[in-house]
Amino acid sequence: MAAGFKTAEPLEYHRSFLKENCRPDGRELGEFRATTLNIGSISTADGSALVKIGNTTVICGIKAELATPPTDAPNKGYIVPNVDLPPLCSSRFRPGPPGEQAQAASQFIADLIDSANIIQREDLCIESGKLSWVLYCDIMCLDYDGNLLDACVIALLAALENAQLPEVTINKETELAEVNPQKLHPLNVTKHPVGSSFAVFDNTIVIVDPTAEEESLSTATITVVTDEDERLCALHKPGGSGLSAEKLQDCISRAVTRHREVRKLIEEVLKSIKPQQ
Amino acid sequence: MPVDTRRVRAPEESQCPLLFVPLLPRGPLRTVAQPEKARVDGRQRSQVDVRPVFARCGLVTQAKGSAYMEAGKTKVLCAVYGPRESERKDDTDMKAGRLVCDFRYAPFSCPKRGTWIQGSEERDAAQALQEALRPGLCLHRYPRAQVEVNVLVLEHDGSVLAHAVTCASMALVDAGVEMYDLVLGCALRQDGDSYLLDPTLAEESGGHATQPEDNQGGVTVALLPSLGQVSGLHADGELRDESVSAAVRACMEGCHRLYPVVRRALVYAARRKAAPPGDSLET
Amino acid sequence: MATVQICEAEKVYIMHGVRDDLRIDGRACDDYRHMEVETDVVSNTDGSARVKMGDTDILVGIKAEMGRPRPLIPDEGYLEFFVDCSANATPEFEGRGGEELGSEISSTLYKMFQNRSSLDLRALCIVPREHCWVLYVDVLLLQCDGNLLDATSIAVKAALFSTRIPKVHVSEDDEGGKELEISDDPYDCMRLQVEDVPCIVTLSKIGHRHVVDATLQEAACSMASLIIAVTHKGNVTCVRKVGGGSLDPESIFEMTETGKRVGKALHAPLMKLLQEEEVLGKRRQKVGFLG
Amino acid sequence: MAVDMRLPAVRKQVPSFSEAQEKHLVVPGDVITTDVGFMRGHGTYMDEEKLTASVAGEVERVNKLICVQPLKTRFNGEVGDVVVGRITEVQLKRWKVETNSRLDSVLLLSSVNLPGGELRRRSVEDELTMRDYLQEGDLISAEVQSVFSDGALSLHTRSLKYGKLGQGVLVQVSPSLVKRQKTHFHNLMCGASIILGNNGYIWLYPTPGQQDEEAGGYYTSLEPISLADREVISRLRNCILALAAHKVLLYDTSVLYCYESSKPHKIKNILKPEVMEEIVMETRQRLLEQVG
Amino acid sequence: MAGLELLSDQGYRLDGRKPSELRKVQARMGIFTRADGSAYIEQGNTKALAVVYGPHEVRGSRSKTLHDRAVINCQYSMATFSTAERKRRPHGDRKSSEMSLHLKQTFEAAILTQLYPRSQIDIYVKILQSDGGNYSACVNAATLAVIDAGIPIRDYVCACSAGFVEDTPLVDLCHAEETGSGTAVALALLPRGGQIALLQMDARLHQDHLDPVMEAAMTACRSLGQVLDGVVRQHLQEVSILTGE
Repeated sequence: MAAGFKTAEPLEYHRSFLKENCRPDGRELGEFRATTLNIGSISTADGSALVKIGNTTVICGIKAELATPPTDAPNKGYIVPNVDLPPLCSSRFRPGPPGEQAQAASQFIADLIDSANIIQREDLCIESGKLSWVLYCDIMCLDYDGNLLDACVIALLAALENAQLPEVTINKETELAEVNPQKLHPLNVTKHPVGSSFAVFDNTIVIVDPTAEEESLSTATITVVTDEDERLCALHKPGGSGLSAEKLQDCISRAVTRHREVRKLIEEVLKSIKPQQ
Repeated sequence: MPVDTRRVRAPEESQCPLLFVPLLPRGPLRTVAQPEKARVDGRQRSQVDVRPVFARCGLVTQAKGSAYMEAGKTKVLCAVYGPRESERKDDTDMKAGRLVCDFRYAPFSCPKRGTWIQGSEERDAAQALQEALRPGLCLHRYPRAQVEVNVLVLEHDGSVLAHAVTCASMALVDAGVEMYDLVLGCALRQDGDSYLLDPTLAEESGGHATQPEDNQGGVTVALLPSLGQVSGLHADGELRDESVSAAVRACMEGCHRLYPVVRRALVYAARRKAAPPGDSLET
Repeated sequence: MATVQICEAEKVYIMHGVRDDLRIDGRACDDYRHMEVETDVVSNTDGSARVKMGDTDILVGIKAEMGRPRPLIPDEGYLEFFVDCSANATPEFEGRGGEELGSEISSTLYKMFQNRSSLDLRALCIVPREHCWVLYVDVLLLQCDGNLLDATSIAVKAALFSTRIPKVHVSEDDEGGKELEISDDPYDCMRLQVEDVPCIVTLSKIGHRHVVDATLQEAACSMASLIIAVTHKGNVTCVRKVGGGSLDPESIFEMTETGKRVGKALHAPLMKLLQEEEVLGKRRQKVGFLG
Repeated sequence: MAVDMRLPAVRKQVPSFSEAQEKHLVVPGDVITTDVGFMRGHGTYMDEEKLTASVAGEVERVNKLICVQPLKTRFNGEVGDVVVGRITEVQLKRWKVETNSRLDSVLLLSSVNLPGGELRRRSVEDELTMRDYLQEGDLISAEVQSVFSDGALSLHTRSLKYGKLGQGVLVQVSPSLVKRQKTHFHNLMCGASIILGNNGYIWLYPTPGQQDEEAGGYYTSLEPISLADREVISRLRNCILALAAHKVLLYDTSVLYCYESSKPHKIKNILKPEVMEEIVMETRQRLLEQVG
Repeated sequence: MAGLELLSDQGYRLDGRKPSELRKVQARMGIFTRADGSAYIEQGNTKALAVVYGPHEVRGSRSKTLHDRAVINCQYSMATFSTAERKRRPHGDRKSSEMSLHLKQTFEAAILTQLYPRSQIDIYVKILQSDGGNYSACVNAATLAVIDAGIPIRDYVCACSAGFVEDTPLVDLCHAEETGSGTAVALALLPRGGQIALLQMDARLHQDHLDPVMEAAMTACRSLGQVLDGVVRQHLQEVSILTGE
């Protein structure tokens, strides 16, 4: 296929592939890009994970800090996710405060943490009304080639599973917190949701794991998040063309299988780094 | 403080747990090794002893050029965009292109969590980076254009600016920006009469706690290796002047140690690019 | 940035002059312009100074305010620098035009004081972890004819010398709480030890030589400069290469050497002058802006 | 090295000579005359039939025309004035020149002598290569050819004495300090040349060897100037600044006298306040003697 | 501020002035060499600098060029150390922008802008020390700087503040009076013709009281005008003696 065609008529170019039930990068419509995972490589973070889905690269680092619990929930801690799309990861992002896409992604992750119940906020409380943990989950995109949300969810989950927090006690005399950096405890990750994203072409053709180009040419995108109990944790479809219930059902079942694949990957990688610790 | 509506709400104030570790020596997390002894990681004092370096080009596929570098635990990623049309039209000097540098620490890259908003330290580093790189670039080749260099520190374990310079110059080469020479960086920590080359974070912040003797400080040098010119020099602390000169010499030597590693990575990247698509890369 | 435009022939003339050690205004390469220093020029500050170096004119005001010590250094106060490159100096600085230059200068000032001996910050502590003095050092650029950093550093040193911080008396009440009482007697005050405060020497490389105290015209001929902050003992607290060019190692060594020599020599006349002014006290008519 | 640091000195009060009273000094709002027979010149305006000053300065009467000359102002160019200026912009068929006026002056391509002689026609190539003759930042000497309606000056360099300036030093003073004379080009006896631009821009340069070639061309020699010439130029520069600081009118004689008075002092010391005062005093004295 | 007696029973103000008395005014013209015009003024403890650049070619976007007169461009700013409590930014806040606009309006009324079509005149003022009447001090300093730059004006612009306390109009308010009296009028006047260049009132004032306050402010402006006049004439004489042959 001539390179000129690709740049001049990108949509037609893609359609010509989709007609043949395949995609310009050689994938089938329902095929994910190679997903790789690297856990715990950032030693300054309390937990970290680097995820690559094809070219898309996302890193998540967890930093825990101490704060007074919220006044309306004195027995809870905080989880503060933030998705950053720095100008480094693509020429489409500008420096400065987070743009629309980054804001939407942050909100999506924040909602997911609550709806999927990944971490019990009560577990983050150290002493009710006095002290609790704040988990800052900073997710940064290093290379943006589509399907940001899937990568973010995997990175977040793997980083949380990797995270270790030091033991904190409250000195009875001084009433001050004392941190013991030698004694580390893992977080209790209760649920393990995984997301799968889809792009819709010409209102009918559904492909999984779209690249950045596919995202921009598609008429709609959908992200489905399920957990290990095959429950639907989140369904995110920001506008775009409609989708039949049937197609949606297909997406959900694809998401369930994707969940199993990714879970297996995370567990394998976690197991492989365990002995070193 | 106005509420930032563009981000998920965080508690107004939270503190780094390290502040609550009892009997924490002031400032640093670990103390610097005794002057006469070897360094914590086994390297020698007052020797041009750099940490093992891993360098690779072309990791950010969306960028015109990119590079990733690890030196010990310090991890730096750099992406280059452009040359593209300059954003600042009012600039009087339109005959040469502009070099725009951005320097960020990932929030989790330091022992204490960083904020989302760019701090003054990052702005200073961006400025220093820009001044160190500019002499190496043929900017007059790109009138009315700007070249953007974005550096992201993923993990900070000392000598960050120095490695950022090296990493950025690799990314510039990867982007095909015309250059007179590479720009390599090397840092040094002066500790009394001895020095620690390519210091770790603990070594960088060490002296502030144990302060008996003077002559404490940090030096960062950027070098154009084949031209033998110094394009960047930063020193802070309190140094005797002869230490400044000696430190510059040691850092230059350190840069030359890096040179073959960086060259190998660049040659590898160039070969990979030159190879026709589909060919096996693992040769 | 405050710059001037000059043409190729003027540049060549200046460069050859530097080579011959005769600059346009007759100075040798390591000569400063005539300088005027006066302290206590703004009465509602705790310390202030104005420095004129040729046509470069800088005003520094210092205000001491009570604040909280930084968590990592609980037994010290701290300095905050702000540089206002105001439109008074040049219309280029109007609006946000001067911000870039201002933050560059202030970041150099921060670095220059980022060591233990420049200023004894422990003297600024009132109650560890709770109260300390924060010295807001505000630099105002009134006129600009090159060499801002050197002039600023001299003005800062002079202003610190003139700073008088009221004494604070700490008393404890019954419940262990601390009460602070700030003395309102103008003579019951604390002075700062400024002996070790460094001064900046900017060395501009022009052709194959370097000059100190470059005017704007000379700065336009220089591709690279070295900023060196030097204490009266000759110790170096900050070095920066600035400008778009590079320097060969030998000239860096030479420039450091000159920087140290010149820097050391700046302190003695400055301290002498500040003390002289203090001794004269009220007998001397203030010049300020009206004189 | 030299560091000269001192406390600022209080300004000396200027003794008020009686002769000053002879001058008619006005401030803005002062009524100069209610006589309707006069014509209103610059620095004045009509306020209900009264001729009123709008600037602070000295009233000048030329026949029926009344002007007020402010102490200090931007350059108000008139046809025939000699100016020194700096190119700020190269436009289509013209250069913009900064001449300390209220608007940038204009030098039309048709108002310059191009290499090849007076009668050469301007071609399209000339338009394209304008930057080869004069580019941004270059200094020129020129003459005011006409004044546009908005006050902008149109310059010309159609004489061999005008054109691009080579190596030398520019000194900028207030235009009101430059005395109007028959010629503003002088080869001073002390060994350097001076162009006293009416616009307050003064150009000091080594006296050219061959008069014919040097001026008016677009080629500038970048050969080093001898140290002796440089010394003279630097001394002159500082003397001019000293005179300007003390508001002495600048013309060949005053500059030369000041130069001579400065001889006992090192060049770099001339700008010290006490030295300035001393040599300017001496210059004034000599100028008075000359008049008297 | 309830406890503060702004006007004693004997009719004296906090600093011992009479209601209609100005603070001590000292000023000097031509304090900077690089600007076209400059001036410094002290009114009591309020100290201001003014610098004028121009008239010159319009900078930046050419679109603001006016074809029949000059553009007046003003920036008001305060030194960060000028106030009792340190200011975080010298300018850019709403108050400074408002002040800049007021200055622009004031000087557009005074400068003969139609003489300089397509040019721009920059007036930059800086408060070095603030003790009430910042606007007035800036206007007065700017007037001197404009005259120093040789820019034609109709007349001096003199500004003064006035307030109303216990049925008495006070002029040239200091900071304590400004905050305490609740009423402050800032007036800029071209004294010879009596034209008002700007009148600004920030607080409520009974309509019946406006006249006496205005009257007091105008009188104060006139006497300030005389002071400025003295400064200009002195300067004029000194310089013309020096320049004289």
